[in-house]
Amino acid sequence: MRRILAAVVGAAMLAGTTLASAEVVKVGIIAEFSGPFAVWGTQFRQAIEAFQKVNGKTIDGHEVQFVYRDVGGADPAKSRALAEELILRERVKFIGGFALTPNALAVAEIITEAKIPTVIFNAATSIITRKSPYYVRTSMTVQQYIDPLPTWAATEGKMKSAYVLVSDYAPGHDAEEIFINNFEKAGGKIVGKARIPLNVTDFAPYIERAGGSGAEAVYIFMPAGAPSISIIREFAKRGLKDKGIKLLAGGEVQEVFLPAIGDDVVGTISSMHYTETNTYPENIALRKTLMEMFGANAVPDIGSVGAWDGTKLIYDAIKAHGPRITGDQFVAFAKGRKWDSPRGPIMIDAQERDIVQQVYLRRVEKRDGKLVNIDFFKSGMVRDPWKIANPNAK
Amino acid sequence: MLIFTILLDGIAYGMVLFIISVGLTVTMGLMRVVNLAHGAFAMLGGYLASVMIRHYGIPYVPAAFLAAIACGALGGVAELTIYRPLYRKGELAQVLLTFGLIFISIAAMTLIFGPRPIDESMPKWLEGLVDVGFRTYPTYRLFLIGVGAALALALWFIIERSLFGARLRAAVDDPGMARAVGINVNLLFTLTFVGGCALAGFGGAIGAGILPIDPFYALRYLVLFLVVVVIGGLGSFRGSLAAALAVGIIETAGKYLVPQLGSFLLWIIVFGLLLWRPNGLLPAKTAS
Amino acid sequence: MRALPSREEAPVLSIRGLCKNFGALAVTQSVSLDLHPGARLGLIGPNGAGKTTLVNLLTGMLTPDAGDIILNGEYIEKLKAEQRVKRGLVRTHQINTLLTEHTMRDNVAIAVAERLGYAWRTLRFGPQWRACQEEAHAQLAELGVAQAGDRRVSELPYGQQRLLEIAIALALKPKVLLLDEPGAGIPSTESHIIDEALEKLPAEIAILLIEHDMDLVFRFAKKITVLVQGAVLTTGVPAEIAKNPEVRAVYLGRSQQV
Amino acid sequence: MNQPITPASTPQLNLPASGLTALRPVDAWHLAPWIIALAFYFLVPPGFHTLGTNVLVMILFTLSLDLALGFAGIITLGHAAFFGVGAYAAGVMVSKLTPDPIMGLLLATALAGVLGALTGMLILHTQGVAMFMLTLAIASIFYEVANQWRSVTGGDDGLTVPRPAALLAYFGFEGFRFDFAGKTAYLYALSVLFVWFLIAWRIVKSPFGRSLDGIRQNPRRMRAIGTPVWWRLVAMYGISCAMAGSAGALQAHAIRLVGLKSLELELSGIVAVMLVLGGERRLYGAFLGAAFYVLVHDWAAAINPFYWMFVVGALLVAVVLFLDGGLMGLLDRIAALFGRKKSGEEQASGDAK
Repeated sequence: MRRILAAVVGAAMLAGTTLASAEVVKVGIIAEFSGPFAVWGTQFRQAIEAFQKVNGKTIDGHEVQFVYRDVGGADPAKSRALAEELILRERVKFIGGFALTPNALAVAEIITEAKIPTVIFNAATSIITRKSPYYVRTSMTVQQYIDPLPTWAATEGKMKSAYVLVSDYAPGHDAEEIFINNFEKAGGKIVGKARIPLNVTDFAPYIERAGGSGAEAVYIFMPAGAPSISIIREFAKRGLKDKGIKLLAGGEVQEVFLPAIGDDVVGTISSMHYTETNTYPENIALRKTLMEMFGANAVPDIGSVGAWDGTKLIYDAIKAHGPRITGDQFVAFAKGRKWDSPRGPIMIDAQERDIVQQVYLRRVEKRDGKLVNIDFFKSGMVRDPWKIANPNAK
Repeated sequence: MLIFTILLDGIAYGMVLFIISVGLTVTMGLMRVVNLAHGAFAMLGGYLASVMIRHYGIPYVPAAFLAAIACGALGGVAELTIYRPLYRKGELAQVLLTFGLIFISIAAMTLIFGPRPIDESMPKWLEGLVDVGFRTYPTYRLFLIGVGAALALALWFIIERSLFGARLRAAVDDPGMARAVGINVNLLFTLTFVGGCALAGFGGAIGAGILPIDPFYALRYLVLFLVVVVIGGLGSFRGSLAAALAVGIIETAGKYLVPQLGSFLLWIIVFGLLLWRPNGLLPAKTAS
Repeated sequence: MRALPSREEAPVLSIRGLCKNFGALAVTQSVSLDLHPGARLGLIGPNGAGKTTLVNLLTGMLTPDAGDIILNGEYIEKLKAEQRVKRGLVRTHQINTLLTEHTMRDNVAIAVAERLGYAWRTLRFGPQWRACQEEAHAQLAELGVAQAGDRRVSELPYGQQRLLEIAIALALKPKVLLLDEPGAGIPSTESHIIDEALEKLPAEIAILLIEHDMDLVFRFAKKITVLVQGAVLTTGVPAEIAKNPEVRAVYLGRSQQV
Repeated sequence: MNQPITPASTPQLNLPASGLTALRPVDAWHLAPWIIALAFYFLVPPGFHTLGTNVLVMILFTLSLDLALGFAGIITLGHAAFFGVGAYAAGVMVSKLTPDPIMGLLLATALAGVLGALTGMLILHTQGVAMFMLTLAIASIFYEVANQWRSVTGGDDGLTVPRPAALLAYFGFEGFRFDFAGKTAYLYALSVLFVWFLIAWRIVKSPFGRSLDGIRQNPRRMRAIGTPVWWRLVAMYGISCAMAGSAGALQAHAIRLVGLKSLELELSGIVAVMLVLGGERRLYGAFLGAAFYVLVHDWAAAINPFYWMFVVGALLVAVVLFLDGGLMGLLDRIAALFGRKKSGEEQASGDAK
């Protein structure tokens, strides 16, 4: 016990002295590296490493060091403790990461007090960036990337009625709200909806009900991974696909998940702010670097681009303000900034510090034996609809 | 018609639970080992079958059987090396060690196969729909019901009608007495454990369409398997069948009829049942 | 705590018409017994005669279907096992039922603490626990095993574990003591230690001795009750019982075949 | 075996002095954990105090499990339920009722204790697997309540707890404010742990604690000496749950965020791991086990967050198979190796058993 403590204390002191003498900019990454959401952590890390490979590990001779911390799942208490640790023990200048909203929300108070800018690579609940002036988001919000889908479905898609199935958690509720609002506004009819508890594994009953409702389309919103794979398989196995009912989705049908779902998924329509098959030069660079570094199976997803752009924003800010950049300088730098992302042109909203970007509608197809998403519609620049509808909510 | 759909869905779900849990009920009843890591064998079966189908082109059903054999073999090794020293230890030690095995299995599967769920590997002939009179119904689920029923029948025959089964039942009732009348209990333990793990592997492989395989499988469904075993009564073959079907049907019915209750319903029922009958619905031992 | 002289005449424990059925099987059929202070009653009967059931009914492990158990004028058949113990009805076990991780003395001391109701007092337990230890030591000394007081029960020889069963029971200061086969499992070469222990039992305690070892019963008991198929066959002094042809027929004869 | 049994062989009874007032110099090691804990406060650079607080909270939680599981033998896989109740109760107290941390701590402790005793009344007449499934069921029901009762608990977003008032503000003393580096929280947690440790110490040494140790070994025997087994178990379970609630409340005050994780099966499992790792029924085992686990996790997760589960899993298997008595058992063996006969530790362990 004593020895362990001595080692811990010693190591800390060592770290303290090196910090004082070298110009190293540390960026703490809080993400899910273990647990059911471990995919996110891996994708973040690979994207950051890919970015560093392309752009170098130093900026004007100053090293940028990433310090990874595993939050292990939806664990706000741990997320907060990790943020505190990164700020106090590692003396990071920036924090990044966060796949899940609760983990991102948990650090609001700490980063405000410590004035540490925090770049959100994925967590998609609208309210987050209002909780601290030091949040900047490079991913998306749920309502933002869903926004064009219901409108398109009811009009050009010619779907008159829809059934809405969402997971019973905050992002699911956001998704349900925007889908139903926009769909009805565009003249469509919602014939039924259900909220599915997060721990459900057998989706047959929900799909059965949706199939029996007479809806022409079923919209789903699930956490990516096992549940969304099961529900899409069930959709096909229950014959809804054969009946001609359209499946509308989002993050569930990112390219990384398609092989796991199988050919059942072909024809699924989804909206997303990033399509893996797009031909922007930044995307080609990202894909190429990932495959070079992590093998042929490395496929970028929304986590990858979120992390890539977040890292780029931090790099650019350090380039502009040097290694001693303050939190307020960073936020000022980020506000209103535009750049070309692998997903296309993006911008950070000058008021909300939230991302503004295009949204793409895609269809899953099989090309050269591979399941991929192919764009068929591109929206204009979309601001987060929730923030527009709730200008003063905190 | 809804009631028939609920029943079919519930039974298909219950059959998967049964195939995976029946091995656990026998080991918990016979060896008195609280084996939380049982689900890890089911998960392994799912992974192995998927690898065989996708990388070696082995057809679905033989792949499931081969996966079952591999899981059985591994179970045998585990019984001889890890579980045997556990029999003499208390429940707490058993809970913890097998909890540790779950952690190791999660880490190992993440390392080998990555954190994502594995790819779909269902054959074409299972994908369609079959007309069952009042509606069309997924072939896959009918297949699960059929396989489950066939396995239940085979197991019933082995346990109730064969010499091995007689010895097994005797040992579940009273291991000391079984030893005294000359049954090689150690061998019986190993064989049973192998059988239980093989069944779990098989269930994991063919049940992957309902319980998708990913590294967290063993932890995610652990409580579900335990509920089946404990509600059915430790060591009770009939009990585990009844409990698996009951859990399947109750969960399914809950989702159809009162979706807002979530898993409250199941837990409240489990809680009530265990208070009412701590030894399960159909306990194996007459004396409590 | 001691039985008052004025109650000498009244039985300290009486059993009236006790019945218990397991399904269709009547394992206890209208059994009636009286134990007076200082009684030394032996209870014998062939296997399956219902001796164990009777002990379980008396101690509260089973509830009777009919009949009364009266301890010191109080009907106790509805009371829980531990409440009967608190009122002075104490048993030993046929199979050692001991705290094997504790020392011999702690086993007794815990019983003393329980009798004195110290369990809920945690503020000044130090001296109290000392007192329990001292009393336990004295109790063990009385039975002549105090030198082993610091040894863990799991390390003790079997005979001493049997004595510990008795020591724990005595530490509870019983009015009625049910000795359930105290000699069980002890090799005949060592049976004298049980004899010696039984001789040292305080005279005023009423004792019901259930025993397979006929020699022990006939040496110790002043009266013997014979139980057959759940019912009392006869009661008498040892000499009568030994001569009783019915007893010989159903019991002694059969036991010799065993 | 054929020793003559005569009163002449009766030895004098030499009892060691009992109680805290009678500690001898060889017992000075009892001070070691507290000296280390205080030294930690003064020596480590800022940023480590929160880690230290986390260790202290987990020690307290593990200690609570040692009472229920270690001493009383109540096999529970749902102890996190009461940790979570304490944490949520303390959190809600600060945000809705009073910012005073002590009041929140007391209320959270009481609530967890009462809920523990009530559920204990239902489940403690069962045994073995049925009992631990029931504890699991209770924890799952608590979890579902917290998950669905978003208006109070915040659901999966967690409950953000405002900064509590200074520690002794109630008495007009403003010196102990909860600071950003968590130094006050550390001292606060240490004080609460110390108080609970004294209570636990008294409990296990008292006839009450000893009777529960007896119930764990042989409930039949305890019933036969007149112990109301069920009531004792309920009482001990209630105390243990209250203690777990205190640990939860401390965490709520220190980290100021309560998540659903604090009610999950995983936490119940981890606290059992800490207990067995340190050594059951040793009180100090909770200190070793929790400190070791939290520090190793902190270290392993920093080096490679991907596969820390390997470390935990292997550790568990190794402890169960090869390390009876956990780290405390290992210490005993090392002490025995150095020939320190009858060291204070061994004696303490003997007493505890």
